[in-house]
Amino acid sequence: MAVQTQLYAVPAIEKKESKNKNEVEKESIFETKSLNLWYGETQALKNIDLKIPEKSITAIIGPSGCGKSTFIKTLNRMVELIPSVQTKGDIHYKGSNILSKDYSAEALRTDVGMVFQKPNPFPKSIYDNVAYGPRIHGIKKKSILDDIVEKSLKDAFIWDEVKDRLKENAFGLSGGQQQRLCIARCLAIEPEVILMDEPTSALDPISTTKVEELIQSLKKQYSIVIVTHNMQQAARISDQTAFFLNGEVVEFGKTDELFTEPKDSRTMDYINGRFG
Amino acid sequence: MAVQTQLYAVPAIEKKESKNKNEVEKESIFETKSLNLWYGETQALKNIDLKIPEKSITAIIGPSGCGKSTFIKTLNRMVELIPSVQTKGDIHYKGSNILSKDYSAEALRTDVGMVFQKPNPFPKSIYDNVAYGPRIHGIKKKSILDDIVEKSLKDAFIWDEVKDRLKENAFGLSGGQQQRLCIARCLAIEPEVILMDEPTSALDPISTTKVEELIQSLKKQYSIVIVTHNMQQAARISDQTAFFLNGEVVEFGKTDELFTEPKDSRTMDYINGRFG
Amino acid sequence: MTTKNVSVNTANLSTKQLMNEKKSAASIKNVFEKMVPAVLFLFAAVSVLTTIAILYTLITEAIHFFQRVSFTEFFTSTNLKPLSQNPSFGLLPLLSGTLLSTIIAMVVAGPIGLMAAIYLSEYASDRVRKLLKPMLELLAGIPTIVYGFFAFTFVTPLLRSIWPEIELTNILSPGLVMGIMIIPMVASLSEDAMNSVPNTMREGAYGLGATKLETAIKVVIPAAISGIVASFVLAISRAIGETMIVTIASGSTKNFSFDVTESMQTMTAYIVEVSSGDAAAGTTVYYSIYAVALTLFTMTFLMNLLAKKIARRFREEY
Amino acid sequence: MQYIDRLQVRKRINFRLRLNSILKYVFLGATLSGLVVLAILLIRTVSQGFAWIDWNFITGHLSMDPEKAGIMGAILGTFWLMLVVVFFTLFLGMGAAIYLELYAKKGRIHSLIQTNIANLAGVPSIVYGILGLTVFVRLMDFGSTVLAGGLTLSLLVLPIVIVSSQEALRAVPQTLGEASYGLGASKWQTIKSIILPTALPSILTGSILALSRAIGETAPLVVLGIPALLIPFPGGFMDRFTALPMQIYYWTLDAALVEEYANLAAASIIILLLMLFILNSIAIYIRNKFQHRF
Amino acid sequence: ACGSDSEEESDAEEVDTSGSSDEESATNEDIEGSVVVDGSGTVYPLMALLAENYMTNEQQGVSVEVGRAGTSAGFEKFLIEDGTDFNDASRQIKPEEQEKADELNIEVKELKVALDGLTIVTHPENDWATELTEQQVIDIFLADGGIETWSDVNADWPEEKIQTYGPNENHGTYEFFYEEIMGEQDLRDDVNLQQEYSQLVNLISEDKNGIGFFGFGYYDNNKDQVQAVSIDFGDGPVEPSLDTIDENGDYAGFTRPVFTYLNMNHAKEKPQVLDYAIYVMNTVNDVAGEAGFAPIPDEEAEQLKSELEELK
Ligand SMILES: Nc1ncnc2c1ncn2[C@@H]1O[C@H](COP(=O)(O)OP(=O)(O)OP(=O)(O)O)[C@@H](O)[C@H]1O
Ligand SMILES: Nc1ncnc2c1ncn2[C@@H]1O[C@H](COP(=O)(O)OP(=O)(O)OP(=O)(O)O)[C@@H](O)[C@H]1O
Ligand SMILES: [Mg+2]
Ligand SMILES: [Mg+2]
Ligand SMILES: O=P([O-])([O-])[O-]
Repeated sequence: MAVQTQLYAVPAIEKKESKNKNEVEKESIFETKSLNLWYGETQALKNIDLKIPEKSITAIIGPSGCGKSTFIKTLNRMVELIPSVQTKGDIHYKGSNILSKDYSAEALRTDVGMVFQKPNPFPKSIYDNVAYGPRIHGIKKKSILDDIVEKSLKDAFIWDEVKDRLKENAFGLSGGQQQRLCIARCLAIEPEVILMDEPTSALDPISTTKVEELIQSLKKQYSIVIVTHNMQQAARISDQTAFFLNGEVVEFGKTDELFTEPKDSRTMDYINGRFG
Repeated sequence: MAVQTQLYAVPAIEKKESKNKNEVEKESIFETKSLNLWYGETQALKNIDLKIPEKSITAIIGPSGCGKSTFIKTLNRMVELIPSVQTKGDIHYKGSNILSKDYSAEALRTDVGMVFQKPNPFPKSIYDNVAYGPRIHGIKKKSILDDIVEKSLKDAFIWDEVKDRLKENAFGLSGGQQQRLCIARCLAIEPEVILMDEPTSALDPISTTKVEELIQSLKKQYSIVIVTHNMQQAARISDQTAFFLNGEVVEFGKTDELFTEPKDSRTMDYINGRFG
Repeated sequence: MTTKNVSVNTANLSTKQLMNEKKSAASIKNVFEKMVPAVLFLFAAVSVLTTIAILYTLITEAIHFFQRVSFTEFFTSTNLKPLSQNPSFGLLPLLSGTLLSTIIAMVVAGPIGLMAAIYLSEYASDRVRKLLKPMLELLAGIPTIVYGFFAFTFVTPLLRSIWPEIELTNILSPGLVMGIMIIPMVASLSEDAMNSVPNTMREGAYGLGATKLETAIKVVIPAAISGIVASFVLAISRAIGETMIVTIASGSTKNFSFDVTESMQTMTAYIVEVSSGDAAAGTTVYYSIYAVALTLFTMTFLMNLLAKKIARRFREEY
Repeated sequence: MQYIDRLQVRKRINFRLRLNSILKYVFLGATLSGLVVLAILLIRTVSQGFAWIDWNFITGHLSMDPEKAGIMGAILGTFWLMLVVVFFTLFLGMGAAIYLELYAKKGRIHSLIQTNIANLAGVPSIVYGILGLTVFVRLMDFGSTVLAGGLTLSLLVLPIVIVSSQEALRAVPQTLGEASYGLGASKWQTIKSIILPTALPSILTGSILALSRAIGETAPLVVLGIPALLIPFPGGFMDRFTALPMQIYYWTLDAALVEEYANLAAASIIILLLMLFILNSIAIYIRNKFQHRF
Repeated sequence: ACGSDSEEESDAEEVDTSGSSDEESATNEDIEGSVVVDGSGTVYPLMALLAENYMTNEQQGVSVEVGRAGTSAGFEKFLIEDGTDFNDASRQIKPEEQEKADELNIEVKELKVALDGLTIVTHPENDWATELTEQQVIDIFLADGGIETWSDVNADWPEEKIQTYGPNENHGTYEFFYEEIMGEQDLRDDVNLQQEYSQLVNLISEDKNGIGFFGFGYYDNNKDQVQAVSIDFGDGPVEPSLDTIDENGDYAGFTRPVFTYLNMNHAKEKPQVLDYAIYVMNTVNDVAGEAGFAPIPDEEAEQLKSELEELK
C-alpha cells in the first residue's frame, strides 16, 4: 500500500516545494452554493459547495460518471445545451449569480473559456480558428485580428510550429498541436477562466507534457479548472483538487495535502486505485 | 503487494485442494504449432504453441487486445469471417490440421461449439433457438427435436425456468438466462469442445455464479476453453491457464501453479494488477 | 480585475472594443436571435402546408364529384366510361390495373431485390459491395419516362415475340419494367435492415456450423424481417404511384380484368389521360381525377404510415 | 445418448455447402440482373438515338420536321426549372432542416412534422402535379410557366432535401458546436459560421441528388399542361416552357405520326441521362472533395 | 418530312407560298409578341406546321405556341379572361361554350381550316372487307347491330369475330363518329377505345380481325401498317384521299370540317394575333395535305381571310 501511495505522492511532493514559495490566499472566482443538477430524473450533481480560487489551477478528479464533466460544464452554462437538464442552487462568478435568467450565457462564455477532451478545431484554417472568437464578438479589422492570432498562438506555445502555415486547414495538425490550437483559440477571447475537460486524455505522452507546461504557464494570467482522470497529472500541475464521487464533492483541498493525507477514506481508496 | 496477490490467490488455493484429488494427465484435443495470425498488416498472434487437454477447462487470460478472442476464434476458424485475416502454422484437432483447405469449417464448428461474450440468442422462440443447430444438420423429426431441446436445456441448467414458455421469444429472457440458453443451443449439436469468450462479462454476479457452476459441470463431457478478463474466475474454475500478452503466450500451466508461483515476471505483474 | 495587466496594447484595445460592440449590438442581436427560429419554423411549416394544400384541393374537388356520383358506384362499379353518353364512374377497372401492375412489379422486385440484398449483405466483400450497390442504385435514378419508352419500344415487342397474344399495350410489360426500377429500393432498404442485424447473431449461427445460406435465411432474414417488410411496403407504395411507365406502355383501356396480356389503365394513368385530354373544368369527368387522386393519396399514405410503423418496431428491437 | 450422427452430419455438409455456393451465384445473378437490364436499356437508347445527336439537334429550335428538330428549348426549359427548384428547395430545405435538427424541441409537433415529411416523400408525383395545377397554375394564376412548374417540382423534392440536410447536420460532431458556444458565440452565430459550413458539402450532395430526381419528373408537368410545340427558347421564370422529359413524352406518343420521332425521343433521353450523369458526378465530386471525416 | 409523294409536292409549294407571302407582308412592320394556340389533338399537326412556318418564314419576332389539350379542354383555356388566342377544334363550338363566351364578352370567330376524312381502317392482310357500305360500317359498330363475325356482314367472309377499335370519348373524332355517322345510336360495348392514336394504329396493325376509325392523317402516315376501307355511300365505293375528301365530294359522307376559333378581342388588341390569323387563312390550303388534311374550297379561305383583313 505504501508503495502505491508513493507512486502518486512523489510528484506532488516535488511540486509542493516550488509552490509553497509564492503561496498566498487567493480570492475565489467561482463559488457554488448547494448546486444540484438533474438530467431528466437522474441527479448528476448533489449539493456542490465549492470555492474556486482565481489565478490558480483547480483539478477535479473522480471515477467515471461521477459528474466531473457535468460540473465544469455548469460553470459556463454549457450544460444548458442539453434539453433535459435542470439546475438548482447558485453559482457566483465574480459576485453575480450566473444561473439567473438575466445573466447572458454568451457573455459568461466570453469570460469563461473552455477546452475539451478531444481536440475539436473547426474545419477552417488555423488562422480562422483562432480569429473565430474575436470575429463573432465584432472585431473585423485585419490588423487587430492578426495581432490577436499571433499573441494567442504564442501564448499557447504553438506559434513556431504553425506560423508558416496559418492558412492551412487545422485538421492537418497533429493531435497535440490541435489541442494547443484549441487552447489558443480560447485565449484569443481573453477569458478570465479556462475550463479544461481532460485536455490531455487523447494525447500521447510528449504532447501531454507540452500541454501540461502550457497550462502551468497560463495560471499566471488565468484561473484554470481542469478535469482529469489521471491522478498523477492532478498531483503534478494543480494547486487544489476536488474529489467527486457519485455527484458529490467528497473532499476539496490543497493538492499536496489531499494526495498525501486524504481526510476521507473514500478519497484514500480512490487515489490508491481501489476503484474507478 | 502481498495483500493484493492474496486477493486473487485465495479462491485458487481453495480450489486447488479439491482439484488435486482427481487429477490425471489428459490427452490434448487441440494442438497449435507456430500459429501466427495477421489482421491485414498487424500481427495479432505470434508463434503460439499450445496443447489444450481434453475434458478439462482451459482459461485464457491477458490484458485487452492481447489476442485472446482472436485465438479462440481461430480454434473454430470463426476468424476467417474477417476478410483481412491471414494465418500461418497448424492447428491440430484430434490429429488433423483444421487450417488446411480440405477441412470444412462447418464440420469443424459442429464439433467445436462457441459461446460469446454477449448472449446472442436468435430472435426466435426458445425452442427454435435450441433446435436450430440440429435442424440445419438435418434432424427434422419433432419427437427427436423435442428430446434434444429438453436434454440440452436441462444440461444447461435452464430447463426448469423455461419449460413452460418454450414457444416464447428468447429475447424475453434475462441476460443470464439468455447466456445459458446460448450454451444449451451449443450443447444441442453435441460438440466435443466448447469455446467461451468472456461468457459472464455481461452478467450480474448471481447469473455469473450460475453459469460458472454450469461450466464446471460440463467439463465431464466436454473440453472447454474459456477466455476471461476476470482472474478470479480463471482461478476459480479452470484446470490450466494460458497468459497471453501482445499476441504471445507468456506462460501456460496448471491454474493453481500459475496463480501462486508464476514463472514469468510479466505474469506476476499482470495477476497483481500492475497493468491490463 | 478589469484590465489584463500582461496584455499587449493592441489586445487591450481589442478587449475594450469587443466589450463595447457587444453591448451596443446586444439588443439588435437578441431580437435577431429570436427571429431566426421563428423564420426557420415557417420554412419547416411549408411541408405541413403542402400536406394541407394537397388534402384541401383533393377533398374540396372530390366533394363535387361525390355529389354527382355515389360512393357505392365509385367504389363498387366495374364500369368506367367517363365520357360516354351514359357515363359511369366505377373505380374498379383502374384499381385492377393498379393492382396488377403493382403485383407484377413486386413479383419482380421482391425476390430479386431480396436476393440482391442477401448477396450484398452476406456474401459480397466490402469492395464488391461498394462497387455494386451504387451501380444498382443507378437503376433508381433513371427517369421513369425513360423506362416508359423502354417498356413500350423494347420490352413489349420482346414479349410479343415470345407470346404473340399479348396486346400492344398491356399491363405486363410496364409491370415488369416497374419491377426492375424498384429493385434498388427493395435491395437497398432490405440490405440496410440486414446490415443492422448485430454480427453476434450471425456468429451464433456460424458457431453452430451453419453455412452462410442457412445463416442468411434462418437467422438474418427473420431478424431483419420488419425492416425487409417495410422496404416491401414502401416499394409497393412507389409502384402504386408510378405514372409514366404505365401511361406510355399500358394503354388506356378501362378494363376490369386480371388478364396481364390486356391493355388496362391504372389510377395514375387515368389522371394523366383526363388532365391532358378533353375534360372541361366543372364536368364530372374533371372532378373524377380528384376523386381518383384522393384514393391514390390515401392508399400511398396508409402504405407509408404502415412502413414507418413496421420500421420503427424494427429499430426498437436492437 | 447421441442424437446427432456425426457420419450423417459429414455427408450432409457436402450437400449444404454445395447448396450454399450455388445460391451464392443465384444471388449474385439477381444482383446483376438489374444491371443487365440497365445495360440493355442504355445500349438500345444510345444505338437508337446517338446518330440523331448533332450540333443542330442540340442547339436547334423545335420543329415538326424530325430532320430539323432541335432540343435546346427543352434543355433551357429544364435548366430554368432547375434554377427555381435549386432556389426554393435549398433555402426551404436547409431552413426546415436547421429548424428541425437544431431548434425544435423534440416533442409532439416535431414528430408530427417529421412524420409528415416522411409521408410527403412517398406521395405520388402525379398528385403534386394536381396540386401544382390547382394552386400555382390556376389559383395563383402563374399559368403553365417555368415558375409554376418549378414550384411544383420544388414541393415534390423538398422532403428529400429536408431529410438529407437533416442527416448532414446530424453528422456534424457536437464538439464543434460546443467549441463555438464555449467561445461565447450565440446559437445562430454557431449555426451560421460553424455547423452549416461544415454540413454544407453533404447538404449540397443531397440537394443535387434531389435535383436529379426533379429533372426526370414528367407526370407533374403533363398535368400542368405544357405546350407540345414551343419554338422560342424560354428566357425567364414567367415564360412558358417545355422540358426534356416532356419532349420525350410527346415524341414517344407522336411516333405513330412520324416514325423518326421515336429516334428523337431516344436522342433526347441520351441528353437527359447525360445531364443526370453530370449532376451525379458533381455530387460525388463534392462529397469526396469537401466532406470532412471526423 | 415523312417522305410520301404528296408531301414532297406540298413541301415545294410551301416554299413557294412563303416567298409570296413575304412580299405581301412586306408592307407589315416587323411585329413581336406571342400567340397561344391550344385545343384539338387532331388539328394539332396542321396548326403546328403553320406555326412553325410562320415563325421561320414570316415573323421571327412572334412566338406561336401550340398545345394539344383537346378540343373541350382547349375551350376551357380559351373562354377565360386572358385566355388563349386560338382554340383548335375538331368539332363546332357547342352552344354552352358560345354562351360562356357571350358572358365573358369574348367575340369568337370560327375559322374553318381544313377537312378531315374519317377513315375506316383494317389490317393490311384483310382482303375481304376492302369495301363496305355506310350502313355496314354503322352495323359493325352498333350496340345491337347483330354483327359478331365477318360472316354476319357478308356470308362469303370468314367466320371470325370482329374486333372494333376507335379513339376514346376524349376526342372530337369520336364525337363526330357518334353524332354524325352513328346518328347518336349507342356504340357496342366492346369497342376498344384508346386515348392515343399511335396505340390505335398499332393495335389494328396487329389484329387481323380488327377494324377501326380515325382521322385521315393518321392513316396517311401509316399506310404500311393499316389499309383504308373504301366506303360506298350509294354511288359505289369511294377510297378516302385528299381528293375525295370534300364537303360536296364523293367522300362527303365521312368528311368533317376542322376549325380553329379566334378570340376577336385579342385579334383587335394584338397585331400579331391578327397577322397570324390572316397568315393561317392565307396558307392553310397549301400545307393541309402535308398534315393529312384536305383543303377547304379556296373561295371559303379567301372569304375568311378578307373578313380578317378588314380588321386592320
Ligand atoms: N446528456 C446526458 N443525459 C443524461 N445523463 C447524462 C448526460 N450526460 C451525463 N449524464 C449522466 O450524468 C452522470 C455524470 O456524467 P459526467 O459526464 O459528468 O461524468 P464524468 O465524471 O465526466 O465521467 P467521465 O470520466 O466518464 O467523463 C453520469 O451518470 C452520466 O450517465
Ligand atoms: N477485425 C479486426 N481487424 C483488425 N484488427 C483487429 C480485429 N479484431 C482484433 N484486432 C486486433 O487484434 C488484436 C487482438 O484483438 P483481440 O480481440 O483478440 O483481443 P482480446 O485479447 O480479445 O481483447 P479484449 O479483452 O479487449 O476482448 C488487437 O490489437 C485488435 O486491435
Ligand atoms: Mg467526462
Ligand atoms: Mg476479446
Ligand atoms: O381533336 P380531338 O383530339 O379532340 O379528337
